[in-house]
Amino acid sequence: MTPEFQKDIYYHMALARAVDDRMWILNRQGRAPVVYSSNGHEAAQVGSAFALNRGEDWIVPYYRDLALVLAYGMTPREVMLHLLGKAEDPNSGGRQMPAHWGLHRLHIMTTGSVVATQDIHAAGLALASKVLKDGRVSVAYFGEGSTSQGEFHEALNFASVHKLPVIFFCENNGYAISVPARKQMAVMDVAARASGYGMPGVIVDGNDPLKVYEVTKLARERALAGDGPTLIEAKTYRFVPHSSDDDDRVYRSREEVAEWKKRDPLVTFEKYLLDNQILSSEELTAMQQKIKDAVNDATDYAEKAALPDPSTLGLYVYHQ
Amino acid sequence: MTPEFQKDIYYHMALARAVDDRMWILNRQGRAPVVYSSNGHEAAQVGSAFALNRGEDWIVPYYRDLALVLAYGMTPREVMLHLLGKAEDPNSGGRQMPAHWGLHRLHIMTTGSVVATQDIHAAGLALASKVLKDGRVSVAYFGEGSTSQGEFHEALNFASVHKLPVIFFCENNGYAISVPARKQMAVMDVAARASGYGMPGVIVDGNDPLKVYEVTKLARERALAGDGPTLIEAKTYRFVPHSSDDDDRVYRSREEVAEWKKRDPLVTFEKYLLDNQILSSEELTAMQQKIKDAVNDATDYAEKAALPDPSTLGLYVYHQ
Amino acid sequence: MAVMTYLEAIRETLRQELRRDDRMIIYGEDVGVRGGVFRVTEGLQAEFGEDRVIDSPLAEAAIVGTAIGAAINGLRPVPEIEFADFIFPAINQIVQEAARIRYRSNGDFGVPLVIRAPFGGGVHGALYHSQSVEALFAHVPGLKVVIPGTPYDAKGLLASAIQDEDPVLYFEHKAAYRSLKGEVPDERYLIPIGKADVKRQGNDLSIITYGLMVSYAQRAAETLEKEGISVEILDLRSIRPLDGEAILETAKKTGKVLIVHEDNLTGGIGGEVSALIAEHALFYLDAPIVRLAGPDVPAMPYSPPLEHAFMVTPDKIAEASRNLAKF
Amino acid sequence: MAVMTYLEAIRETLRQELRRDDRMIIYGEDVGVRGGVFRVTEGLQAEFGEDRVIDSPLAEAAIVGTAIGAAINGLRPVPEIEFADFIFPAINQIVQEAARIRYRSNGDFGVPLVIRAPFGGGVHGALYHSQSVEALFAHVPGLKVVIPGTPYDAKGLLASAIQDEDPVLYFEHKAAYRSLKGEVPDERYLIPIGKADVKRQGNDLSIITYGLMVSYAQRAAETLEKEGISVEILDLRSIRPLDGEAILETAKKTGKVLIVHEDNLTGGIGGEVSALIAEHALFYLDAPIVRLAGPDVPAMPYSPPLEHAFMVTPDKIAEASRNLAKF
Ligand SMILES: Cc1ncc(C[n+]2csc(CCOP(=O)(O)OP(=O)(O)O)c2C)c(N)n1
Ligand SMILES: Cc1ncc(C[n+]2csc(CCOP(=O)(O)OP(=O)(O)O)c2C)c(N)n1
Ligand SMILES: [Mg+2]
Ligand SMILES: [Mg+2]
Repeated sequence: MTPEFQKDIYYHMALARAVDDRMWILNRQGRAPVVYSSNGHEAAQVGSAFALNRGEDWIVPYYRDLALVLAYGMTPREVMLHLLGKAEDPNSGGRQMPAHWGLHRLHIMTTGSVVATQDIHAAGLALASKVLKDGRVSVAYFGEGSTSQGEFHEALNFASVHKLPVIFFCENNGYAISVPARKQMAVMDVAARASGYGMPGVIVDGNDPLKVYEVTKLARERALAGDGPTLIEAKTYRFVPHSSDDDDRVYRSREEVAEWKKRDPLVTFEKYLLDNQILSSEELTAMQQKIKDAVNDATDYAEKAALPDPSTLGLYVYHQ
Repeated sequence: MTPEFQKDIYYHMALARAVDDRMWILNRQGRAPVVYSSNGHEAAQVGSAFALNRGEDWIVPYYRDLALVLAYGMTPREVMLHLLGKAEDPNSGGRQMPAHWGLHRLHIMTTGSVVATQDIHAAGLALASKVLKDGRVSVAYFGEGSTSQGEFHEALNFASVHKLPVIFFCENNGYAISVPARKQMAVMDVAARASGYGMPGVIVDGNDPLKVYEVTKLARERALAGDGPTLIEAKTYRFVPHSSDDDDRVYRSREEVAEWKKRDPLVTFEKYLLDNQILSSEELTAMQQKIKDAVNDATDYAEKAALPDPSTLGLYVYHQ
Repeated sequence: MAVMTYLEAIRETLRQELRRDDRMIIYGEDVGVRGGVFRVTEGLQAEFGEDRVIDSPLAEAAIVGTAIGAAINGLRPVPEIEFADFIFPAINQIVQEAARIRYRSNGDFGVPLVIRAPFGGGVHGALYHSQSVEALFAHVPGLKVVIPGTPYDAKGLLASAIQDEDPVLYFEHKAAYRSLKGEVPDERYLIPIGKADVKRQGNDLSIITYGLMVSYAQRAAETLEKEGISVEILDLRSIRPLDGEAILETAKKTGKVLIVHEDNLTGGIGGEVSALIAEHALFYLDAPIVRLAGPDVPAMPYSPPLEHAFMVTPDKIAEASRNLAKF
Repeated sequence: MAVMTYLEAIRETLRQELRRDDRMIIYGEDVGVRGGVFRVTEGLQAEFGEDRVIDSPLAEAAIVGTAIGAAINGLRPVPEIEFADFIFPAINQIVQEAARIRYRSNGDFGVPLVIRAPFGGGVHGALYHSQSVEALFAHVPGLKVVIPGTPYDAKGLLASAIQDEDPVLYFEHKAAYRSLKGEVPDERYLIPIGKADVKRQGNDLSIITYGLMVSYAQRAAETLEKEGISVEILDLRSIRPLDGEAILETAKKTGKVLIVHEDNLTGGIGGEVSALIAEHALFYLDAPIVRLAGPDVPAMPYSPPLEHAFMVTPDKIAEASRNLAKF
């Protein structure tokens, strides 16, 4: 793995964190009604994205995946347009809540709010890839809470029976809003389910982007070789409430959060890059400036952009 | 296990086979529009029933479970009334298709046709048992095909998280109508899924009633001890088409059927009982006569019974 | 008697019913420690324990399906679906199982079960946190669908739903939770399910509606009163069963009917109400039966101009009423 | 041009479309080796291979959900749901995903997808093999719901559905499969979705209906003709979109409307049709708008007397028409 590649991973992790921080500020200022965050999940998301043929392989994200879509090529402007519900928002033209990603140009599948439906879509995208032999892999992203849904099960089973080129990527942060994983399932690991479908289940440190990159790369190769799906479980943590409407103090201790913060993926990866002279502190400063500029530019651009015209309410119910 | 107990198991297996044979005759004669059969599954069904507190524990059957409900105390008359859609049918008053069991008196949960919904009901019955401490265990019965449904997954997960006193009993006969198990799942055994829920998965020879009895008894004890659910997979075979509307020659070879017929649970268990002098040939003859009489009586009774009055069409949509 | 919000009325009723009947349990996603994402169940787990107020796995079919089993084995479950939008994974259990169990067993089994769910829009919820899903269930024999329009009704209808021997869907409008306030008696009382309520007497036209739209209609009626138009408001309270008698009575009385709902127009319950009138009170009508409803787009968008364009508002109701009165 | 059954017309259309477009695939439970439980897909796997006619696991959400993904990545999936009654596990995918994808992405994505399912009763199918489920979907913006009433229509509507860029539900009446026969051209032709068809001209009253009931209405109309009553029959062909123009036209022409469907009365599509007339053609009416539909019980029972009591029959249609004509 080249230094440039590692720096690029870091750049997108840091960019995501910065965009995310800005979103929370806009929320507190009353300029963005709701925020869903990838804060804490950056290593899992960016590490996996970099293992894919970005823009060509299909990703099927969920609302937690800001860092993922940035790593996949969505621009900060596009993210901010979406956050603020502007007409130019390429995800939905301001129709969906923030963090409901979708961009055909980059093969980011459109997503709704209903958890686990996307797992099946990824299998379906991969079914077409198998029939059309288009060389694409599809990746579904989801939280551990959503694995209690029946559709998670149906997706894994269908994909495995048909040996589809698909990866199921679980971001296990230990909570589904307030519900801890032990009330969600009677096993420690989501990956334990994989063997019941005849597919490998891989547990990876979700706070280490390089490890995530490695396991995703292997899963992708497996998929392309026609050996079928892989279930990856990235163990991670969200550092902020579920959304800006949530108050996480009710259901988890400040000590627990602090403990995980010690392993903040952005901090540890930055330290690793600096310690190993992959990144110099000058480069880091330049990168930070670039990120700041990008975030400012995106915010300004999006704030100035027009809201949708009410007369467009009825468009695109059907093909036109 | 007393000889009487073993003979009683045999009696119910033979009774089920005889009732089943009669149903097919009635079907061919045009007197019963459709038949669903337990033919071949008798050991799995009767063996498991005898491990329960019959009439007190809840069973949640599916359409394959004629032998099960007979072993649970439903009478041949009640079965025939149901088959012929008569007003007196205690399962549904002639409202449901044959083999849609349900009898509150015996704690046989009412069932529809939609596969796998019953798995969740069993978990729910058990949830009440846990809260009310009523000492009951609930058992869901289902085919291997139905385990592809999301609701199967949701049931196992919910039951395991809450350590409910429930047993999931899979009758794996290798086919879902025409679809062979290898197109249904990418693993050999349904039981392989259990570990993903943190519960034991037990494979048992479904053509041996005593082995089925043993594993069910253990699962029941586990449930009552508060240790949670068990998934039992009884490997078996259906000797007849899926239903009287099916033609199984399209999708499975006559050789395959003949091979399994060599292990007909009724024949092998009968031989075991005779060989081990648990059952004498006089007793057997007497039993066969008793069964014949019961089947004749049930057929006559049901054929003479009245059809429902059309004016009852609107009853019991709501409580009255 | 205290002044309460719609949300408080629901919470206090749940508390009262939990106290009254040991067999009642509540469960759903985040209802325990978190007290629900809207805080409707706040404090209930603390009072009644983890056995009776249960945080369940994230699986709606399991939530409703286990409630069916639990109801049959002696409990009185009152599960919550976190948002009405997320009821779809449970529709199989609701429609195919809960609704048909009494009928298919010829009365041998019954399912006393109340499913609560917040619905409706106007709160930046966009496509998946704003839906009105009631029409889907109003079509299904065996179900009851209750939608209160005031804090007072919220209490009396919820108590009735919990006491009912059949499955009841109880939809709570999100925008009503904190915006609607009213007097609510402390003691338990029951409002019969299936009886509509004349919320306002009038002579020139009838508005037939339910849920949040009741208060919107009231605001419109006040405006119109100043303009000399006298509006009668019939609050359906439940859309299955529909109170056919009350519907026909108000239609015959004023001869002009405006049906209002936030749910999408086509196939909404307004069609059923209109058809009842067109079959049984046609010759009392002085004007076409008019429906004002959410437009036929898939739920309401996020962005304020689009959300506003979707929503049925007091202004839009007043405008439609004016046109009808003029007819 | 050959005489075909309704079932054969569907099978031959599937074959023709599979030949025409490599991207089209069929899948579902038992559709491959077995050729479907009703034999609609018989012979197709043999001709097109296991990659294009696929026996899928027993999981309806997976069937529809993978079809959504496959459609977006370039295929034209035509999945089958074995019985319409078993579509409920897939409703989440149909309503929340397929129907909303174009809208929520502001036109960036689309889902060309046809879901075929046999529906309806009168074949000893009882509660779970007889249901009419169309009203649930007719309420959902983003979906189209097509229900052919003749072999000719079955072909032309199916070809249009497959060519459509949006998700279409295509419901086939089980009792029509082998009982309805008619001339069907060999070559491909398209019948536009959303246009109703006057199946019979008449003056005294209009029957508005769809599906199997079209042929039942025709039988009733023949009887009535002998009695001197002239019946017009409007076959809706699709219940979403509804052809409002054609509905109003026939209502205005005869002034008397009987709406017929097998689906349960309350909340059925009949209410919507009635409401359209009551809003836009009220003063052309000479009689109340009457609906004849399945009663409000959860689908039809098994036992013949009960099944018969449920079913809408040519006799019942004739009787209702007579009463209306007399009005
Ligand atoms: C079917 C469905 N039910 C409920 C919800 C409400 N909801 C949104 S996110 C969420 C928790 C998801 O937790 P998890 O899958 O662990 O993802 P995380 O947010 O932790 O990344 C819930 C219950 C939903 N979106 N969809
Ligand atoms: C949800 C649902 N989809 C489809 C069907 C139609 N169907 C009835 S039985 C059956 C096969 C079930 O196979 P399996 O579970 O293995 O049970 P078996 O009949 O082999 O005992 C199917 C597809 C159904 N009843 N329910
Ligand atoms: Mg989580
Ligand atoms: Mg099987």
